[in-house]
Amino acid sequence: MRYGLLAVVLIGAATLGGCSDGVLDPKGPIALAERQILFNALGIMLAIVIPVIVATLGVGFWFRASNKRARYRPNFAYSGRLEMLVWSIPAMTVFLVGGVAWVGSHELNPRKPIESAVKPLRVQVASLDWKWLFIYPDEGVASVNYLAIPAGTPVSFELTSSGVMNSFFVPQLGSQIYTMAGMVTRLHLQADQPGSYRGMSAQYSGEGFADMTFNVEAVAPDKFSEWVDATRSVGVELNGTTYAELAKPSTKVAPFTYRAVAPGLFDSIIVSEMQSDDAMCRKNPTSMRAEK
Amino acid sequence: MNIAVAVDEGRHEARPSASEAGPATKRIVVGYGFWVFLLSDIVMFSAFFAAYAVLAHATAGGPSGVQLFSQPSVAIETGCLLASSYTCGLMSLAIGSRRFGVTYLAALVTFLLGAAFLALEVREFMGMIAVGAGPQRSAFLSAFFTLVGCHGLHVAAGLVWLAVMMAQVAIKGINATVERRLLCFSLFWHALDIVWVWLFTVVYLMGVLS
Amino acid sequence: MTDMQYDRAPGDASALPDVEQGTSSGLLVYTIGLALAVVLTAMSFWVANTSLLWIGGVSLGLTVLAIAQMGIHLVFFLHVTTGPDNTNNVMALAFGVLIVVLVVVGSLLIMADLNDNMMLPAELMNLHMQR
Amino acid sequence: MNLLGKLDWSAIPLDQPIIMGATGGMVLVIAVVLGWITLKGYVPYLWHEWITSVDHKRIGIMYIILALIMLLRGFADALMMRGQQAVAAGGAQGYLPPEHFDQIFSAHGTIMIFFMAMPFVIGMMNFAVPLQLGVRDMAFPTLNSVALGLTASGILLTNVSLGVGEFAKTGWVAYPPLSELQYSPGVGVDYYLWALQISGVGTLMTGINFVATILKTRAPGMSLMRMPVFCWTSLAANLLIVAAFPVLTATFAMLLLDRYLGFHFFTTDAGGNPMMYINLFWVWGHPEVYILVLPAFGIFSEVVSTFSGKPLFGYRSMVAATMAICVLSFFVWLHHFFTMGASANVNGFFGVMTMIIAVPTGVKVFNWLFTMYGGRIRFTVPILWSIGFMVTFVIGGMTGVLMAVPPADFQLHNSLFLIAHFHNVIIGGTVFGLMAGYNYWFPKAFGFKLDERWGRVSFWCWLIGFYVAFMPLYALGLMGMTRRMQHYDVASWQPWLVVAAVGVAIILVGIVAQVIQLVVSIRNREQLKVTADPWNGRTLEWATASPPPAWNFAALPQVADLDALWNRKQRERTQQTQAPKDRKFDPIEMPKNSATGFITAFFAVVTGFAMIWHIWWMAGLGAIGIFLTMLAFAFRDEEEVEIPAEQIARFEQAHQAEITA
Ligand code: HEA
Ligand code: HEA
Ligand code: CUA
Ligand SMILES: [Cu+2]
Repeated sequence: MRYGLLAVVLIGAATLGGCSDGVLDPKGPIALAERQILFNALGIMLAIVIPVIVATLGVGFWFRASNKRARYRPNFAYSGRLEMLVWSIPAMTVFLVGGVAWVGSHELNPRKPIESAVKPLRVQVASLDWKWLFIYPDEGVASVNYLAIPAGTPVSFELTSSGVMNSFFVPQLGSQIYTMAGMVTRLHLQADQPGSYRGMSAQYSGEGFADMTFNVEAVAPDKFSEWVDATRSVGVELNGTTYAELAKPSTKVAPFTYRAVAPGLFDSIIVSEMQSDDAMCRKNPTSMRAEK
Repeated sequence: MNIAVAVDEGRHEARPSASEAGPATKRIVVGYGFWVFLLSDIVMFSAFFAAYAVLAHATAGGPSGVQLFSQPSVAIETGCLLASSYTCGLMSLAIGSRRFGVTYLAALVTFLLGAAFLALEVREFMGMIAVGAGPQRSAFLSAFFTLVGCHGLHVAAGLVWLAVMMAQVAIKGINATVERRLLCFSLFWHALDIVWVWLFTVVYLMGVLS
Repeated sequence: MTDMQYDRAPGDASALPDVEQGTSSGLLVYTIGLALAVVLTAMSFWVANTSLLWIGGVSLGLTVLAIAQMGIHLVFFLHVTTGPDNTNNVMALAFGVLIVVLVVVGSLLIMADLNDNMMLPAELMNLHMQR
Repeated sequence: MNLLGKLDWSAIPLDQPIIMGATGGMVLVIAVVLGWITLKGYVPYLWHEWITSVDHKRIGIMYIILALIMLLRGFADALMMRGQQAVAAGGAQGYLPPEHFDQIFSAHGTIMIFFMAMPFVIGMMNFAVPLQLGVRDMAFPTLNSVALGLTASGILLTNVSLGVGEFAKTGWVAYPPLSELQYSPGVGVDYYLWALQISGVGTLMTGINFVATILKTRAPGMSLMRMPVFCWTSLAANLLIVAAFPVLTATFAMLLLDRYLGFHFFTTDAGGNPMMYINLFWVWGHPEVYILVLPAFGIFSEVVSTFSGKPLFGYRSMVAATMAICVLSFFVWLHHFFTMGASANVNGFFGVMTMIIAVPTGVKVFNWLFTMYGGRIRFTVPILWSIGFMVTFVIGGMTGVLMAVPPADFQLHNSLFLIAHFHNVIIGGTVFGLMAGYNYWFPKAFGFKLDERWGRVSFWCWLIGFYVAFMPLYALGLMGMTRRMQHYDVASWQPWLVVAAVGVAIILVGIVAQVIQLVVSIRNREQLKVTADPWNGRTLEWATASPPPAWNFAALPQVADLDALWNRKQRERTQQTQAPKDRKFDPIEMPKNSATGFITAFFAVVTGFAMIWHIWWMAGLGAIGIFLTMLAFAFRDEEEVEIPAEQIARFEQAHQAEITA
């Protein structure tokens, strides 16, 4: 009992104690919905798990051999009614949580664009050894280990990797998604308020993994334009040569930006890892018989 | 061929059902254990099949099945295996009635057919490697060589096993142990045939469809 | 140990119905099996090569033929039946088949779905087709 | 051509004091133990009575000894990780550089799952299942010994990697492309792969052996529905082994081909597809966790019913739930990669399937509860572990179900919340179950009970330590801390990690108490001595002497119902029947000892080591050695020895005298 409670208390403490920077302190619609789902599912299950814990300890205590008041029923080994109950209680719970899971995975599908009147910002993400590259295709700039986004604007991510797998994750904004070489995954997030949010890789990727963190800087939309303008005026261009330089393994890279991005660079990162005619290309393999 | 009825007739009233009769005889336990092993082996093949099916189109610009597979050769290979399955069955019958001459003959034919199958397969592999379509060329070819090669390795192991068993028959005659092992061998050999059915269907026949 | 007539090992040729009366019927079983298997194999090869059939159904047809052929092998070569003496063998087989189907079909569906979702944009596809 | 392949002096990390210290210590301990054994002249005894033994009880005990040693190794790794994360906050790097830390968590996960939990579970089953079935041995005794040998080979290879070369730095799941040659050129991944391939073959043999044993060899009268529940859960676990391990073998074979021969299964180029590995790995991986926990469920069922003095509540439900879990566990594997980008339908389907497993599991929990209800519970150490389990496991199960909700998993995947979940179910489920079984069957195995007082101390330290060590991880996961972090920049995480480290220290006290318990019990074995049935048991293992003779039962027991022994005792009590004074005994055929297992294991180690270091000639010799061993085994003539009737009669008389005394 006290341990079951301890668990609840600890989780509760983490919630209320304002442990910032986490899943429990959402700053965008996706993260908010996910926290809601988390709590709802937890609540539904606690309704049955806590009684189970209490009953275990209670029954164990009451029916101890030394308790002369407890009735010993050595042949109580079957009861059709209880049997029904035993199967249906968890079944009902699962029915409820399962419904949440099914609906939730559709509502919060990472590929699903966020509905908004504001035109989304496109960002292309590449995980390199061991840093993050963010390309703004429409703005023509890029940054490393630093992601500036306008608050209140949906951000549409396309993600890939230069080699090993990573997982792009900003807990306060919501879902994570894997980045894989030669493939593109998609994700839609949004920050509601300006602020600075911790991002990282959530999939272990080798030696420099622990330092693969970045800051998401959500700023007011006009501030964002200013940032883009400022970025355009400093630094080097991201092209084949500078990318090759960047792609070399390195850790703890301090954030910096690129003045411009060579067209098609993101695409060439993707393809650089594959050699043509790959499984990925064949969306709908139509079987056509060879002419004889 | 209603086996159940045939057996039921010989049953005594007092006999408990099979599941209450106590430990089964050694022949049945061994046969069953080997059966379970075969099923697990087939599960292993299923993983290779899954990998092949997923990677079948990942030719990375290299040659595809249509360009590489030769149906006549596959048909001969299939014939060899099927015939060897049959002679293997004849061998089991010969063992059952203790006819040594037929046993050796059937085993020899089974062995030769199996060896012919292997030879054809090796030739096919060599041919493909020679034209630069080795397993390192593409994911498709990796999966192809692994799947088909794994079956080939099983056949090779079966041949070694058969040779050892014939040596045992020659040295020890057919006792209960040897008979049990030969039973397992024939199970193994027939199961390989089943795997091959799926191989030629999925790899060679479906592979040349597109 | 108890002698169990009605508990059988799979592939147990001596458990064939009238094996005591001689091997002629055992031989018959194997021969029928061989004949059926040959016919089915021939059909498979024909189906794959003919142009008489609608292309969309060919893969399915081949699959059905393979399943049938597997059944033939199981019954005539491995002597698996549904008799009560065979329950454990058949149960194990059913479990095995379930797992195999799950592994193959599940993997294929999952991987196809993932691949679809990670399709590259069309222009890019062309780009890397050319390399 | 280098005769020794890639092996040279630089393979030994002489510059790393921690590793060299650990290795040196280990080598020293082994040398001392071996030296002591040799000096005392125990070698022939060990060889004849243990190493070549094919007795399922001895093999089971050897499995458990292996598992206990690996528990200590795994725990040492856990201590180091907890220590590192307690200090490596902010800019601090701690005392473990990444390349060392990465090996530690990979080794910890691999060792704990494959070389601690698996052998422990298999050991328990080996010891108890044939006894509970009322038979004399496993279906294939020599195969059993070979399986033990191969498991030991895998363990040996993994531990050699400590001193010669390195272990994988890829996590225990070894996802490509990270585990491909391009990104992991060292021998670490090869150690991982060969150790697991070799021990995996052994595990598969075990699985086949148990399925055949349980389905084909049971005491007369024991129909399936009269089997003890532990036999049922063992059957389910072994069906899972037989169906799942081949997939792992195939998957690792593909990765090996990639690494050794340049194939392209999982590479990022030439059309390879790393997602395929992840998919196949978890096809095995999810059933695996039920392989670990189902036998523990069986142990709890035996323990709860024995110490409540009641039959298990809802036996049929229990059997149905066990088999349901067995089949369902193959429908859920995708929940380990919800975040890879599958469509909503796929994620949703696998999420719901995952939750459905909670239903049969819940049924089990309720049935244990109703078994205790109306009982007369004797609070011995095994039932303490069982109640601790029931309370702890439901929390872990609940957090599992939470992660089965895909949108929740998008946030929790790979976080410390996940780490907390699976330690919650593995420690609270499997390890607690194994501890319950260890205390429960120890008197059967050795003829004396374990000390109760130290057992209690150990239990409470474990329980409290567990909560202190792992509850903070739930919180940390929610705060956004991912797993496998060698150091971290968020200072506010540190206090929680320090608490977790304290928890591990409390567990350490529990482990020390456990060791003391063993030592004290051995010292007081005369006072703790027991006869056949110390717990007033219900199943057949308590019908024979403790420790049982090699042949288990002088005559196979006749079973007429569930809880065979209990009912027999009831009948004997009412009918006042006494065993006839001079029973007749028949001679018994027992399988002969065999060195096959040991020799096979030797050659397997040689082959594995040679393959890891690319010493091709040696690998060839090892393979030939294995083949010749099998050949020799196939040609041996005598497989069985006969135990004369007089010897059995003598044993039974002594045993009867002990009971009546
Ligand atoms: C069976 C599985 C198992 C078990 C029992 C444990 C037990 C423990 N684990 Fe384990 N752990 C894993 C499986 C397991 N772990 C896996 C799979 C991973 C993932 C690896 C990866 O990332 O790839 C992992 C990762 C992992 C991490 C890495 C977290 C991260 O990635 O950041 C940490 C961190 O502290 C940790 C801690 C612990 C601790 C403190 C224990 C303690 O509870 C240890 C408890 C101690 C014992 C179990 C020893 C007991 C000894 C005895 C009882 C001897 C008794 C003697 C006699 C009876 C004579 N584990
Ligand atoms: C013994 C081992 C064991 C067991 C038994 C379980 C049991 C369960 N596990 Fe766990 N799991 C692991 C070991 C285990 N797991 C490991 C090792 C990993 C991580 C591997 C890695 O990545 O390194 C993992 C990871 C893991 C994930 C992946 C998370 C991720 O990577 O993002 C998920 C997600 O669905 C999950 C779910 C579950 C569920 C739903 C159960 C269920 O079976 C639990 C069922 C039990 C209960 C629910 C409690 C009792 C029931 C009741 C009292 C009835 C009423 C309750 C309800 C209806 C809710 N597990
Ligand atoms: Cu991941 Cu395609
Ligand atoms: Cu799982």
